[in-house]
Amino acid sequence: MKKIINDPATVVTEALHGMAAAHPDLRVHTDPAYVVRADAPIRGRVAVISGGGSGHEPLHCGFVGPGMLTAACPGPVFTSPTPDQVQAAVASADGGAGVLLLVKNYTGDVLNFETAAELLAADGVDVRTVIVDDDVAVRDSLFTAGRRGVAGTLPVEKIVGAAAESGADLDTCERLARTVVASVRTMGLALTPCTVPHAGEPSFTLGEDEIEIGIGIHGEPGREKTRLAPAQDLVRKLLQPVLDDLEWQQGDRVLLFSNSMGGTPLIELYLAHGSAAALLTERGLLVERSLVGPYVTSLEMQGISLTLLRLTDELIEWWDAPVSTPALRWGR
Amino acid sequence: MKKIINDPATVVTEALHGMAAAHPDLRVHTDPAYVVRADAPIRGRVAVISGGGSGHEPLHCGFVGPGMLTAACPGPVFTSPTPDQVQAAVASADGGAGVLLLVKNYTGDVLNFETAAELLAADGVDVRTVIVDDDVAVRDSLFTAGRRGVAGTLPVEKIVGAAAESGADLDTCERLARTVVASVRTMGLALTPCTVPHAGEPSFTLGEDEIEIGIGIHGEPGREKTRLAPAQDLVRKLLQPVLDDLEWQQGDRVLLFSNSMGGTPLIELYLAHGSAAALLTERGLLVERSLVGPYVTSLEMQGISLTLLRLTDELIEWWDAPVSTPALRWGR
Amino acid sequence: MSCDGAGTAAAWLRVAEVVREHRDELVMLDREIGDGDHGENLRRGFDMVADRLTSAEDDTPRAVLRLVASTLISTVGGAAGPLYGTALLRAGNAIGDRPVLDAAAVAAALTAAVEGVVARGRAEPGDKTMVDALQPAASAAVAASERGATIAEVLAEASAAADAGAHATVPLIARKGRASYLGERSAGHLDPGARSTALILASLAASAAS
Amino acid sequence: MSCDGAGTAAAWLRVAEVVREHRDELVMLDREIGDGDHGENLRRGFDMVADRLTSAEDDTPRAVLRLVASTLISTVGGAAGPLYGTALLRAGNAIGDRPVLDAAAVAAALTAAVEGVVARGRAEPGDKTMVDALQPAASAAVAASERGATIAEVLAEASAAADAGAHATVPLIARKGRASYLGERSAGHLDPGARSTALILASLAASAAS
Ligand SMILES: Nc1ncnc2c1ncn2[C@@H]1O[C@H](COP(=O)(O)OP(=O)(O)O)[C@@H](O)[C@H]1O
Ligand SMILES: Nc1ncnc2c1ncn2[C@@H]1O[C@H](COP(=O)(O)OP(=O)(O)O)[C@@H](O)[C@H]1O
Ligand SMILES: [Mg+2]
Ligand SMILES: [Mg+2]
Ligand SMILES: [Mg+2]
Ligand SMILES: [Mg+2]
Repeated sequence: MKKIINDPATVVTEALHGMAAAHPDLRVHTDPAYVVRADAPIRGRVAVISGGGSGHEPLHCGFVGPGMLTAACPGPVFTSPTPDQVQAAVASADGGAGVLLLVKNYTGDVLNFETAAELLAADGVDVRTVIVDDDVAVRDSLFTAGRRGVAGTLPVEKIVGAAAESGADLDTCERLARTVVASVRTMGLALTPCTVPHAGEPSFTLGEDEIEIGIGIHGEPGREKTRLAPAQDLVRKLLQPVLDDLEWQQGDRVLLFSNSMGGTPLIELYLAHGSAAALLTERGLLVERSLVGPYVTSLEMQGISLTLLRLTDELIEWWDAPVSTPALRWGR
Repeated sequence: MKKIINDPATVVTEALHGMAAAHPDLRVHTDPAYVVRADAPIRGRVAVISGGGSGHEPLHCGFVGPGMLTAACPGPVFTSPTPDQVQAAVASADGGAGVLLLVKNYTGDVLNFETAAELLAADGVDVRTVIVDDDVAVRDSLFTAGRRGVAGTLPVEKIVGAAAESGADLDTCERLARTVVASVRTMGLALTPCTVPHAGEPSFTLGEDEIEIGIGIHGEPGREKTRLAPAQDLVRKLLQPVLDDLEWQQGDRVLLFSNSMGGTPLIELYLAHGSAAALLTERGLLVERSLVGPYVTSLEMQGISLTLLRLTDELIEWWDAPVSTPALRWGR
Repeated sequence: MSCDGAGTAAAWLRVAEVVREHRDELVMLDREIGDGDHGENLRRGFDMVADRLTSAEDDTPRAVLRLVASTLISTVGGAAGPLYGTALLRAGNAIGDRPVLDAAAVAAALTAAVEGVVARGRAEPGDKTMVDALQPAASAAVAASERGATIAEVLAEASAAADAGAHATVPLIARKGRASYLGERSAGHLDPGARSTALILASLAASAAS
Repeated sequence: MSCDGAGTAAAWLRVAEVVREHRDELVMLDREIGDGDHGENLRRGFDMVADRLTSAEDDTPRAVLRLVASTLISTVGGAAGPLYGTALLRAGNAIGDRPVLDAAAVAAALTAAVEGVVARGRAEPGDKTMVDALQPAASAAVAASERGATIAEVLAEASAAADAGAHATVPLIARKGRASYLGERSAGHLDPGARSTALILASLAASAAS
């Protein structure tokens, strides 16, 4: 295992020290670990809080700031944070207008945030939870753990964060979060595995011309091992299940979010983005907004995911609204 | 070789199509290849133009936009662009107030930009060239190719671009570029090599606990193969030659730019950044500005570079000035 | 071993050692069908348990379980943290404030533990989770205790049942937890949470027998 | 082969084939001490040269060289593009507008080519660059032409000298170009640009002899 670290046990804490050094407009705590915008709590504004395992950077801590998350709780690498982290984050972010927890759908994340929410509710905090489950690689069913939350988490955080920033109340923020969750779908693939520092070994092995299709974001293998193919075929393989999963009309407007799993060169990501945009245009969809970059990652994994969000005027307005975080910044 | 591409020969062109789809405020040309901000030429403003081999994304095309580059010319992967690209970029960017070419110091880049500059001068364009050579891994001498231009190119482009945006004239922009070049130093290391699409094989090989110290940004091996070490030792190994190369005073203000070579997880990069900031503080320097991310890359290479820029009030003002490009965005 | 608070604390200190000894094995199992952190999650949690138990004064068995539970909840994270935490909170409630445990209390504690895990995680037997080890362990404990077995015998039978239940997860296709994302590819692997449950019960049984 | 414009064009069409045949070898050499693109850069450039030469009407030798030069300048990039481009522009100027080449003109062209490369790249013999192949080639050509050799003989001697010069770069430590960044680690490798110069001259010599 080759990593720029000192000790697997202190990776998250030391990275948080780096965040603190780099971003003076964030308050960074390490025990318990959470990151909160420096001007929080903001009286009368809904606090939007997320969190999850580390190793997906910039998700979530890199999205803390005006127009997006109020605070975020980083767990150990690929391990959900604990309830006390969430409680501490809420305590420093809660401006009295309620708290919205945005949680990716993994058993661990759901259980830990659920525990925190119960304890917070018992303390009288008005707390709501919305679960993000955008990954079409996993068949949904009442009898399973359900779909995973993957790159679609970013538009949920961006859009709800923008609304909260503008003063929307907790009901509105919750409704908006559910709307985005209902309108966003993702599918990903991996060319290489990744290595969790405390595991020391790659999460799976792949032959020189093999890829994993339908991966999550925790270095787990996907649904299917298949042969590497030209980029345009890979893009079609990712977009088809996304397109099949929601009902689309000719002329529907979409956000196309081409995400790198961490180790994919930007030149390949842009190439895939161009290919995906062309395919969507062919199918009669309007690519009205784009996002391209390594935003929801699995450490150094090479691979990409493609996310489609069906846009409405309201969602476009919140998507375009100013945002000022370490990793996502525009407007004003 | 595992890459999300269709054909090594069309990688750059197809990636430019993706840029065009993602960034409506850029004009993207493919034959010859160059990217220019959509509102160019801007009457009375100096055009700041750079370029170089592809594979370093977001450098340079991702830095085109208000407050930074007016245009950029992407060559084939790791190969400098040709003079006709530069001429075409200048033709669409020149607002009549002169053109500043920012060129990384590689024989190929220097010769091709030099050829373009000669042809442009013959056409009556007021064109100046500033060479960036910030890499302390290479010993400078009159008898060699001199130092390479690496990550220090980013602050040069940012600072000069901000001045040009505010209406500074060509002399001022050129002087500012030379000031930044004289004040910026970089050193990098690689944990893994990268694979150029048309080469098909990794650029070098490294054992499971070996790293290359003193690399450039073209996948070339460094000055020295050495053992992997804890992050804090690696950071010291990179910063020491940077600190030795310029004269520093206690209390000097610096920009610390921790750059990923492409494949290094952000969590490791932040960890290194924290370690570097602590070491500089210990040495009596003030880390007044930070930049952390994959900005000047070598495809999927895992590794980092650390760049120090000695700051003055003037440089801080231009660094903080608004910038709005695909990859660097703040202010306004 | 005595079955008062001090004995309970000693038994859980031994569990913490066992978890450390098996950390890499649990990481490896979780890498195959999960995300490779189960051993590290439990190691982190039980290291803290060991810290806190040694510095805690003597107390009732229930207080010991509450301390272990709250420590796991605040340090393990992942799925296993809240699940083991809930299991132990419920187990503690089931034994009440009695200063010394008996066989029936142990059986009741295990039954309450399964119920807690199922209430939180909604897994059914056969879903390839820790329930597949814990559920047969509780049943075996109840049967043994009703037969009038000693605490050591109750835990020995529970441990044997947990071990069998864990190994029976190998052919299963996971329907809960991360392994479920793999669909059919999850078959052929031992569930890491079932394995850690079996390890914990084996350690408790060994302590009771000593 | 005739030494008029058509013959010159035919000879450069053959060079384009040779470059394609040796693309991978040149990539491999450049990967060792450079950035692995030399073979691909020249392949891209000479493919375009081949396109343009076949579609170009017959012309003087100088016009052919100008076309090759400007094509290489606008398609090769890297260090080799402007260097080979300048070399060929200067070579063309040296031969002037004569419709048919003779031995003295070829020697003068090679001499002008070296001067052009040195003027642009400022490399000296021994710096481990294409100059180490081109310089001895030009000297050998001048000597042969002064001896009264034929064009074929002049190019054969130039080619032999270029090949020897290229191989003599192996032990050198590079002082120019990318390989110089490696310092002492550049020793033990053949310079890719010197190798491509030798290949081009070998191809021209073979064309002249046929
Ligand atoms: N819904 C559930 N009910 C019961 N046990 C579960 C459930 N989901 C997961 N588990 C157990 O948790 C174990 C994984 O724990 P761990 O690796 O620590 O958490 P995570 O899956 O969040 O990384 C699984 O092997 C399984 O036994
Ligand atoms: N200053 C120079 N003078 C002469 N030849 C040079 C010089 N610099 C580089 N070269 C030649 O160029 C070759 C490399 O060409 P190429 O790989 O196409 O360009 P780049 O180095 O820009 O990738 C070297 O092998 C060397 O022979
Ligand atoms: Mg986990
Ligand atoms: Mg090159
Ligand atoms: Mg796990
Ligand atoms: Mg090269």
